[in-house]
Parts: sequence; C-alpha cells; structure tokens
Amino acid sequence: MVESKHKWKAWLYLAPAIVLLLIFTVWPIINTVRMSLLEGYNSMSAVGGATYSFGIGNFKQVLEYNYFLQCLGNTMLLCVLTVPLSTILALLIAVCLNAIKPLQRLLQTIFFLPYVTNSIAIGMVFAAMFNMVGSAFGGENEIIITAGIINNVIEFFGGHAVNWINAGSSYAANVVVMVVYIVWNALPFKILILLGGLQSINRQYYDAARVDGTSRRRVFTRITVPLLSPMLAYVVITGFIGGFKEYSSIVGIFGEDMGPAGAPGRLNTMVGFIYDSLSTQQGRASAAALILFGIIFVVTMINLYVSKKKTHY
Amino acid sequence: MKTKRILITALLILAMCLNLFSLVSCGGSKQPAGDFVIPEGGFDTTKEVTITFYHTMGSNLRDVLDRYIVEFNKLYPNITIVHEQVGGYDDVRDQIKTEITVGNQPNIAYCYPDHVAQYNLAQAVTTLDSLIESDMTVTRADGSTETLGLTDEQIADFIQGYYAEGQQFGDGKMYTLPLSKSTEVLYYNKTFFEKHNLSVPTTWDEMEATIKAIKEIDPDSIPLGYDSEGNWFITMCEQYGSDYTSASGDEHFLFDNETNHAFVARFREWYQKGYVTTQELSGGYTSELFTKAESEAGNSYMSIGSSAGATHQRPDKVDEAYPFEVGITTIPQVDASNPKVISQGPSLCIFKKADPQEVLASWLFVKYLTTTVEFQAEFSMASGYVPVIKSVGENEIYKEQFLDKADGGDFISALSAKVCLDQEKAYYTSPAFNGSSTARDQVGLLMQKCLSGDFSDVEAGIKKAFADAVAECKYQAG
Amino acid sequence: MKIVLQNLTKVFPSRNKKAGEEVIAVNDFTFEIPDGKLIGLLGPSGCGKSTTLYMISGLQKPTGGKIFFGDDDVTELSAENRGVGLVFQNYALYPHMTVKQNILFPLQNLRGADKLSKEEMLERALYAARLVQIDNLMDRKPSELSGGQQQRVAIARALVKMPKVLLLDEPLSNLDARLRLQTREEIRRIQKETGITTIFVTHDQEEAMSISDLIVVMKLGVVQQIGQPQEVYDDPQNLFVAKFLGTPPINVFDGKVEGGRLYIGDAAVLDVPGVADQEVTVGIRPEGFVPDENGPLVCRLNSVEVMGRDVSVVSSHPAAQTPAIRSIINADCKVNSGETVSYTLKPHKVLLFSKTDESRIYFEVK
Amino acid sequence: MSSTNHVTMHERDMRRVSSRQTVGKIVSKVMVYTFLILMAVIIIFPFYWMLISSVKSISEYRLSVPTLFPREILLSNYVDAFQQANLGRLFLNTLYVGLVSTLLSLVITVLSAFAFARLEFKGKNALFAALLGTMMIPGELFTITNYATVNSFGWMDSFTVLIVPFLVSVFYIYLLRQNFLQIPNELYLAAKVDGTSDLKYLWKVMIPLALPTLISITILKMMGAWNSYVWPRLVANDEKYQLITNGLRNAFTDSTGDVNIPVQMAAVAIVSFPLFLVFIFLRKYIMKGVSRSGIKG
Repeated sequence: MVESKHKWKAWLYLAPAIVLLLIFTVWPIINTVRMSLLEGYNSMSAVGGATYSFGIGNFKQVLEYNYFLQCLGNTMLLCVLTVPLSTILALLIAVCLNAIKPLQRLLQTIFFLPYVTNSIAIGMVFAAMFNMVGSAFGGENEIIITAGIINNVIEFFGGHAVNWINAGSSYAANVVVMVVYIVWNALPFKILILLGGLQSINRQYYDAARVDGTSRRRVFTRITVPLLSPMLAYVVITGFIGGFKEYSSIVGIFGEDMGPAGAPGRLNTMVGFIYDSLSTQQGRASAAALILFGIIFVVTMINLYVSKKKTHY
Repeated sequence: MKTKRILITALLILAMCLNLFSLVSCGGSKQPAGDFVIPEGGFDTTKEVTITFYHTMGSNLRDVLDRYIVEFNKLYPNITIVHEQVGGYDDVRDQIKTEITVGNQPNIAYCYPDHVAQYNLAQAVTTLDSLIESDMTVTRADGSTETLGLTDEQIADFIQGYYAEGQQFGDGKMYTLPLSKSTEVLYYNKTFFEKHNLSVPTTWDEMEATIKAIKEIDPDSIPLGYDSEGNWFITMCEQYGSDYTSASGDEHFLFDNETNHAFVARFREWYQKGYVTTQELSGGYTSELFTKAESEAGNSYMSIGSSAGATHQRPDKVDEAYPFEVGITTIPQVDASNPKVISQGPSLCIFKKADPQEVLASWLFVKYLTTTVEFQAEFSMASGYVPVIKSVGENEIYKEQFLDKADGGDFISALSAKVCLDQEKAYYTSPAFNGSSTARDQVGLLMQKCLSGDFSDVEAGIKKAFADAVAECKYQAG
Repeated sequence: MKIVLQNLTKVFPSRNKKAGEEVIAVNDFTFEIPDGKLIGLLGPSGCGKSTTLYMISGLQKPTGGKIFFGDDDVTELSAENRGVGLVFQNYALYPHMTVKQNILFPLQNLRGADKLSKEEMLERALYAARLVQIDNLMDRKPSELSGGQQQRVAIARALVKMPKVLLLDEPLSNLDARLRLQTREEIRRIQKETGITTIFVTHDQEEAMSISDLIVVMKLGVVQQIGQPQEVYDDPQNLFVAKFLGTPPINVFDGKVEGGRLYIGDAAVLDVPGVADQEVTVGIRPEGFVPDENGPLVCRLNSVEVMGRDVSVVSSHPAAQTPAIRSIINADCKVNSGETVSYTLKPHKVLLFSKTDESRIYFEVK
Repeated sequence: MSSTNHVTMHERDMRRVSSRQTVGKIVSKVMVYTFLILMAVIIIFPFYWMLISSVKSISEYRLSVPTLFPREILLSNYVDAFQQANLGRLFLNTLYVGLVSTLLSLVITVLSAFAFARLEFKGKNALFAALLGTMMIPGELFTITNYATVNSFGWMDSFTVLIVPFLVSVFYIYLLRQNFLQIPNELYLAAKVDGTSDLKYLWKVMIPLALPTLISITILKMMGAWNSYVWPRLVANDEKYQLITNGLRNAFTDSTGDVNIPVQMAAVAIVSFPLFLVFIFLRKYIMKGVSRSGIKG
C-alpha cells in the first residue's frame, strides 16, 4: 500500500471533504443530540431567553405520544410492502429489458422518465387519478361527481368505483394508493442499477446454462438472481433506508394532514411526526429523529448481516 | 506514531465544534426587551434606511403595491422598501420563525394573530402603543408634515372589529394593524331562489328548511357547501356563545362541551343526508359545486366561503351571459339579531430591530398602507379583500366605479365588499396564544372526523373525537 | 453417435454496416465425425474452428448447411435440447455454486423420461468427479481451485449428463506447461473410457496431434485436410498444412525440378522420378537431414543445441525461405564443427509443393 | 451408449422437442413484450397525463369527467408558465448552481475516493461506515442547524449558500471508491516507480478508467440540484438566487390560494425536458457507470 511517507498527502486530499463534513454533517448531528436532550426545547422561546434543563423528557414525550406507534407502524408497513415489490418488479423489468433487442432503448428511456419529473407534478397527477369529487361517499345519499381516472377504468371494466383517498375511504385503500405511488417513484433507479448489474454478468454463464438444457425459469432463479445478489442486496438496503424516510410522497397525495379527510394522520410516518413538531417543538423533533436513526441503523445492520450471508462470492 | 496523529486531529476537530457550539447555541443576538422607545430626534429623514416586507401577494397585487411604494418614496425618499412573496401564509410564518432564531427576521410581515402569538415567544414583535400615541411631527420630503402617531380621526376611521384584532394577545397591547380583510359570506343562486320563490335563510333553522326544500326540487344536488370546516366550527362557537379557547389561564382548549357536541351532531346528520359538504369532504372546491350547471349531479345552490373569493363563486359565461345571477348575504346565524361572523385576511406586524430608525420607517410605511384611502380602495378592488377603514366607502373611485355597480355578475366582488361593509359590527376575533393555530387546525379536522366518520354509536364517536382533539392540542402546544 | 456436417457455412455481417463486406467464418464444411472418436479441430486463430464448435453445440446458428446427430437433423434444434456437453475456454463454472452443485446442475435440468432421483444424480456426479479425479474437492467454490482443477470440474460438468457429444473449446490454453501435458493425457483417457464422440478445438498443433484420433486442419474457414495425425503430418496436401504441423516446423526452400532431379540452389539434392520440370517449393522435415561430408546439400553451420536424446543443428542456406534451418539428428552421430555442414536427405521426408497453388506434388520414393 | 430402440424413440423426441421449443420461444417472447409494454404504459401514464394537463384550459382541466385527449390545445400555458414564474431566470440560476456544485463536488469526491482507496489506516472502515450512517438521518434535522451556521458565516441570499453545504456526498465517494478499488494496485506502484505524482496518476489513469461512474455521478448530482426545494426556499428567497422548484411552487397561486394547475404542469414539463435530454444522450454512460462501479456491497 502507500508508504507512510505519503500518509500526510492522503490526509491532504481528504481535508476538503472532512472540513465540509464537519461543518455541515457532524456539527448538525451534535446539535441535534444537544436539542434532543434539552427538555421541551423550542427555538422561539430560546430566543426569548427561556432556559432548559438537560434530561430525556423529550424522548419520553415522543414514546408516550399516542400516535407514535401508528407513525412507526405506517413507516414499517410501507417499507415492508414497497421495498420488496419495487425490487422484484424492477428485477423482472430489467431481465426482460436485457432479453430483448428491438425497442430496448425506447423502453429503457420510458422507464427512466419518473426520475426526471419534478415531484410536485407527480403528486398532482396521482391525486387527479385517485381523487373523487362528491359528498357523503359510501353513505346511501352518496353523490359522486368525479370518480377519478382509476375508477373510470374500473367502471369501464364493470367494477364499482372505489373510494381511494377521500373522506370515508378505508385504510387499506389508502395504503394501496401509497404503495402504487412509492413503487412508481422507486422503480427507475432500481431498474437502472439492476440492468447495469445484469449487463456486467459474463455472457458465458448463460451459454453454459443453455448447453446444460436449463429451463428459462431455472436460469433466472439459479443463475441470474444469485449472480445479481450483491446488486439486489444494495438495492434492498438503500430501499429500506429511503423507505424509512418516506414523507414527501404522503404529502403529495394526502397533503399536510397525512390522511384522508376525516382521518387526519392516519398515514403519518416517522418523518411526518418529526415535521409536525419541527416548527414548534424542535427538542421533541430532534429526539424523534434520533429514535428514527436508531431504528434505521438497526434495520440496516440486520439487512447487512442477512445480505452478507445470502450474497454470493 | 500513526495513532498519535489521528488523536491530535480528533482533538482539533472537537475543539472546533465546541466553539461553534457556544456561538450558535445562544440563538443569535438577544431581542431588545420591553416596549419600543421612540428616540428624541424622532424619525431621521436624512438617514438612508432599507426595510424588508414579506407577504403572499400574487403578481397582480404586487403591481398595486409597487405603484404606491413610488408614491410613498415621494414622501420619504430615504426609505427603500424591499418586498418578497415568500409563498402562502404558512410559508411566511415558517420562514420568519426560522429567521428569528438567528435574528435576521424582516422588518414588516403579513401575519395572522396565531403567527404573532408564536413570534411573541421570542418577544420579536414591536408593540405599537407608544408609536400610536406619539404626537411627534414628521416633516415629509414635499414639506408637508404628519403626526407620527395615529390621530383620533384615523383610529375612529378603522373598522372597529378589524382594529381590535391587534389587541387580543392577552396583555391588551397593540401588536398589529389590519391591512385588508375578508370574511365569510353566503353566496346563493338568486335566479333559482326567485324561480322557486325560496326565501334566503338568515338563521340555521331557516337554512335547514331551505335545504330540505331544495332537496325536493333537485334531489341529486348538494344544497349547501361550507368551504372551511375550521371557520365553521369556531363561528358556531361564537354564535352559540359556547367556549372555544382562552388566551389566559392554564386551560387554553375549552371547546369540548355539550353545546358544541350538539351542533356537530346536527351538521353530521345534514352531511350524511347529502344536505351539506365542505371542501375537504367533497374532494374539490365548494365554489365549483356552486358554479356547476343545474343539470349536472352534485351541484350546490348555496356556498359559504371567503368574501375575497367572490369571482370564483361566479359561473363562467355561456355565450356571453352568466347562467344564473349570484346573490350574497350574511351567513346564517343562531340569533340573527346578534350576528357573529369571522374576520380573516392579513394584518401587518413590525419586528423589533436594533436600529430604532428601521422600526420608525417600518411604522411609517405600515401607517401609510393602512390609512391611505386610495391604496386601500385600489388594493381591495384588485384583491377582492375589503378595506379596513370606513372612509374608503365614501371615496368616489371606490364608490362610483365599484360599490355602486355591485351586481351578481361582472361586479360580484363589489357586491361581496358591500355585504362585508354592512356587517362590520358582527366581526369576532379568537384569542391568540401559543397553541391557538393548533386549536384552529384541530377543530377543522375534528369537524371533518365527526361529519364523515362512520361511528357505530354517533354520540360516543363524537365525544371521543372531541377528547382526542383536545389531547392533540395539549400535546402539540408542548 | 456419429455427427455429420453437410456444407456447413457461417457468415458474420461485418462490424460496421457501411463497409458491407461480410466475414465468412466457416465455408462449406462437410465432414462425418465417426462415433466414439476424439477429433481435433486445428488451425490459427480466426480460422472458424470455435465457430464450428459453437454451431455443433447450438449456441450459434449456421447460415447454411446442415448438422446431423446420428440421423436426426438438429440444425434448427436449440442448444438446450441438443444434449451436448461443452467445456468453455475459461471454464464458465458458476462462481456461486460449489463444485458438487456445479456438476449436479445439468442433471437437475433433465425432464420427462430422463428425470433422475436425488440418489441417482449424486451417484452420477460422484462417478464423473472420480473420473476426473476431483472427488476430494466437492465442497470447494471455483474461486478456491487452481486452473487445472477448474478445468477438470468443467469437464466433469460436461460429462455428467452423458452427452451425445463432448465439445472442448481450447481446454488447455489457460494451463501452465507441465499441467497441460498431464491434462491432455487425462482428456484422452476419459474419452477412451467413456467412448463419447469428442471434438476439441486448439491452435496448438502438438496438443491436437498427440491425442486426436483424427485432426481437421482449417484456414480462414476452409478445411485444408482431414486425417489421422501421423498421416496428415507425413502426407500434407498443401504447404499450409505442412508448415502448420510439426515442431520444430518444416524447413522450406525454393527449388526446381529438371530431368527428374531436384535442385536446391545449383546442387542436385534428390532424384524425383515422375515429376515434370518446374519451379517448386521444397519442404524438408527437420528429421529428414542426415549429416554426410559429401552430402549434396551444403549449408552454413550457425549453432548446435544439445537436447539429450538428439541434437538440433541450426544452419542457413541462401535458397531457404526462412533465415534458419533447423534439423534434428540423433546425438551419437557427430557434427564436425566447422564452417559448413552438408547433408543427404531422406526421400520420404522431402515434400514438394507447386509454386502456383502450393498443392502437393508426389513422386515415387524408391 | 445408444441401443437401437433408444434411437427410434429418440427421433420422435427430437421432432416433438423442436416443435415445442419453437412454440415455447414465441410464447415467452409474447409474454416478455406484453409485460414490458404493460409496465411501460403504467409508468408513462402519469407523465402523459401531466403533458395533456399542461395544454388544457383550467375549465377543461376541472371537468368532472376528465378528458383523455385535450379538446383544445392551449400552448399559451407554456408561454404563461415561462413568464409567470420567469423560468428563464430560474433556469439559469439552477443551471449555474447545478454546474458549479457538481464540478466542485466531483473534485472533492475524486480526491476523497482516491485517498480512501489508496490510504490504509486502522479506523478506515469504521469511519466509512459511520459516514454512510449519516445517510440514514432524515435531512430535515440538518436544515435548522445548517441554517444557523450559514447565517453566522453571512452567506445568506447568495449562490455560495446554495452550493457549499452539499458539496460532500458520502454516497458518491463510496460509489467511486468501489470503482477505484477495482483498479489493480500494481498500476499505482508502477506509476510511483517511474516518478508520476499522485495527481498525474489520478488524472492519467484512474479518472479515465472510472469515467462512466463519474459521468453517472455528475448526472445524478445535477438532478439533485433540479429537485432541491426545502433548502433553497429557506436560504435564498431573493429572486436573483431562486431555483426552479421555488418558482414552480408558488408562482401560479392567485391571491385566494387557487392554483392554476395546467400552467404549473406546463412549467414542470419545461423544467423536466432538459433533464430528459441529458438522460437520453448520456444513457450509455449512466448504465455503464452504475454497473462498472461494481457495487459489490
């Protein structure tokens, strides 16, 4: 490796990164820990001269909040549903894309579109697709003026309009909409990574498999997936990290109330919980953020351990 | 040897963090405590001063503001006004709160009482009493003079309900001056009402009768659309005289009481029967339901919404004519003789600053905007909001070209302004304290939950919803 | 099972569309591979030997001609269904599977009538592993094995499903010299033991000649000659085949035939009855030189390399096409050190080729 | 090996196998294409809906039964979008911020990745894991603290505040380091032997080899600048420094808070188009960059 004489040069190359990281990453973390330990810290009152005692009051308040488990539950549910679903879909799409020649470039571009669209538009479009206009949905005096595009399609095929995200909609319907939205957003990056991974697999393994008379399904399960496993592990791990921080997608569909009319906060997530208290209770928001960091850290460690065992070579 | 070097660098980093820690943790410079003291020399017209103004004005309103800044600069050339549209009202609030933590908040800002209550935690807002009472004179560039403070006529000219809004922070001090106001009015399909000779309801009982009549005529309509659930709940509390919130005392959130349970249950029934809907519950704008053609399902014949949104409550012209004429009146009351109507719309607050000249310059500009009849007239006509001073009513441009032309079609904003001016005694203001904006949000959500929730036992459901709302308010207020 | 190639052709469109000329990788290759034989496909790189191999395996589709396994026309049949064993040049062992899993993998694909039970599969795998002597490495991962060991696993994997034909693509090119000899012998032994029709591709002529029953020499997609190694070595049909086979390579001279006698330079070196007078190219095998003071062929002596059993004499001659002429003479007949060395030639080691089309010119050897 | 009856049964097999195989091939091709086309439609529909909404008039957009094909095309929406949010100005700001921050961060990323790849010290992996850990913390917490820091530095309302805080992205250093690790060490030692300096070696050998990854990092970084919203709005409200998403958010709301969605959609389409072009041209590199970085976990 590098002789020790060059050691200080290496540190020199690292210097700009270290300095910037210290100021804009390490220090905010320290400050977050500081705020989380100041019981009831509120930045406005602090300016007004209020003083705070050190303690774990904030953490207690976060854990005792009656909707805390609901926020955690929602976050977990969304992660457990969207990460595997988007990974499997991305894998299937990547494999199919890799197997065709004509139209490959066009389809590849289409699948990357969500990545370049601004998140505002996406929220707007999905709302238009699922939103219903009318009154007393579900009741016998129900009046439906606009059922939303998805319901128009369902009715076209003879089904009955479903109340997806409006007043009186079921939790399951809300979750379905969120899963569709999150998966739709998560696909492009995952397809990109997996397609890249597929193309770096040596063609000869597939030739060998063909000569061995392997069926298409077994080629997929016994060769493609195992050889892609490092990429898959990476996509799943980053998927979970991103999934735990899900917030803007729920705001995109349900707005700041994080739930359909009449059931506010029903789909609130951990980051949503942090945001709620960020404007008034910075101490509590910091405590919640550190709790979330702890959870993500544990889940990622589990993921790393599992993937270490499962990933081949 | 290697580990030694790593240790040194680690210590170095830690040291750096500590001093940063001390610098920032005290949260920027302390705000000057206590009320504003006017320096002896008064406003120094020779010294250049720049003041920043955060608002939510769209491009059309910014043009009006710019024109009047030019006029203002003719009087005070040494004051430069920099103004920015930060976004919506909540964006202005959040931006200012973050800026207060480091002490570089703007000079003047659009605000609601709830916002000022939060700024007061940091004692960041200048109280205006000393400025209002000051009888110092200021000589302007064109040689004319004006008293620094507000003369008695100017104070009397303010619409009392709007002026009082600046004082309900629990200490009787004056924190804001109203800039332009709106309220909630009842829009109704005048053509339809006359055709079926329905009488326009003035009380909630009459409203129920009218709704039932309309339902018979057009069964698949939603007779009434009430835009904001929060306003509806708070207005009903005021009309019934039941408790909502209080700025002082240790118990702030008082809206969990029988009277409120009762009217919420009643309106739930209306909602379930398809008599009424709100913006959130309908999934769209109630004004859209109102402007829908009769033939379409789900149209409304009455819509309670902001007086400023009058133009949205008017149907698009169909081959050069409006399909129906829109009537506007005061919203239904519990007791018509003692009307209570909400007062909304932005006020202006002035933030404490180290340099008193900045505060004085800000005061002069705020005074200019709120007391200059021409500005109030033009701003109201452009924004659909209502002027805050009565004398605008006599101003000939505003009167002849606007109020007198009020009609249910092209000049609908004028009609809405007339209704607002006629009901000036009816305005109420809610107490403002740290947590009052949470209360406003929570009662809105409470209304949605009670109207649309599928409760097996309605009464228990409503009771629990109220309890949860109070608990949430207490938790959020911290 | 015999394999029949009928006018097999393969044309690759050239890389850049604009240029338009295509590359004819295999040109009208007809050959019947007898059952149970070990065939060496031999030729310089780019001569179409690997392409032929892949066409037989089904991984490449021929542009013309037919392939028969026994009497069945398999030209259109895809690789999956041909039941062929193929060993790749760099083995293509599945990196994430142990040796045992690699070998079992083809067996697990068998469907229908050929489906095997777990025990049968294991037993067959063990048989194949013992055959190539790697039964002690079953639980290792390919990355933990040496080149030779990986090579043998690849062979075991190809053999385990008892394919109709075994194809090897330059099996020895990645091995070091000593291992190459040893593995060559093992391929021979395994082929003999299993009796599977085997075709292997190599550019190393020594390797092909040493173990093949038949060799096929190819050049630019065209078959030059097919035959038993010794026969092709002794009786090359053209200059290319002669030059290609044999180490050290054949020595080539410009010569002419006049009146039944062959002249190199102006010395008459050999009687060649029955050959018309013409300019010829003369090929003399290194072992065709016999040192003799008054031998007809006189060359300038450069150096002498002692190799134990025999001696390699490096000399040069103005008429030679290559700067150095290498002859192998057995150690006990001395070469007098001096300026020149003169040889007499063993008639059956002298080969004549026509100057025009390099085809072989025969003459009776008394 | 091949007894006689085996052969005849064999022949029947062969014919049946070859017919089933061709049918199998066609069926699988059809299935692959239908699956891909179906997924493509699902992915592109919101994008299509955004485009047709951007050319509809407000009244048509608010029809109770939405029209799949706009009745009348209002290209004026695009003109309004451009003027109302003065996209030209915002576009230049975003481009400037995007380019400068990408270039600077590339320099820092390359140097850090090089150091990390070459440097050997005890706590290296632990430090690296800790840095990766920072990716797990929700960004919102950093915002309030960083706001105080940049204010104390006096960077408010400037391009510096939009660029400097996000120059270091640990993820890209990780991506590039993986790529550098694949370059054999002997190359480095050989270069050292014939006296090439670190920087020359970096420039001549490592960067060309890691070019695809560098390009994909550049593209991903540019897109980051395009979508960033919370921080720019907080620290750069002055119009001279506003970025695109600020403009998109509130340029189209009138005084009563009613948003003209078609014009907003038009603005989003205008903004997304350059990114789309960048992707099409550099798609090959992004693909290679991502796979070549060999994220072997």
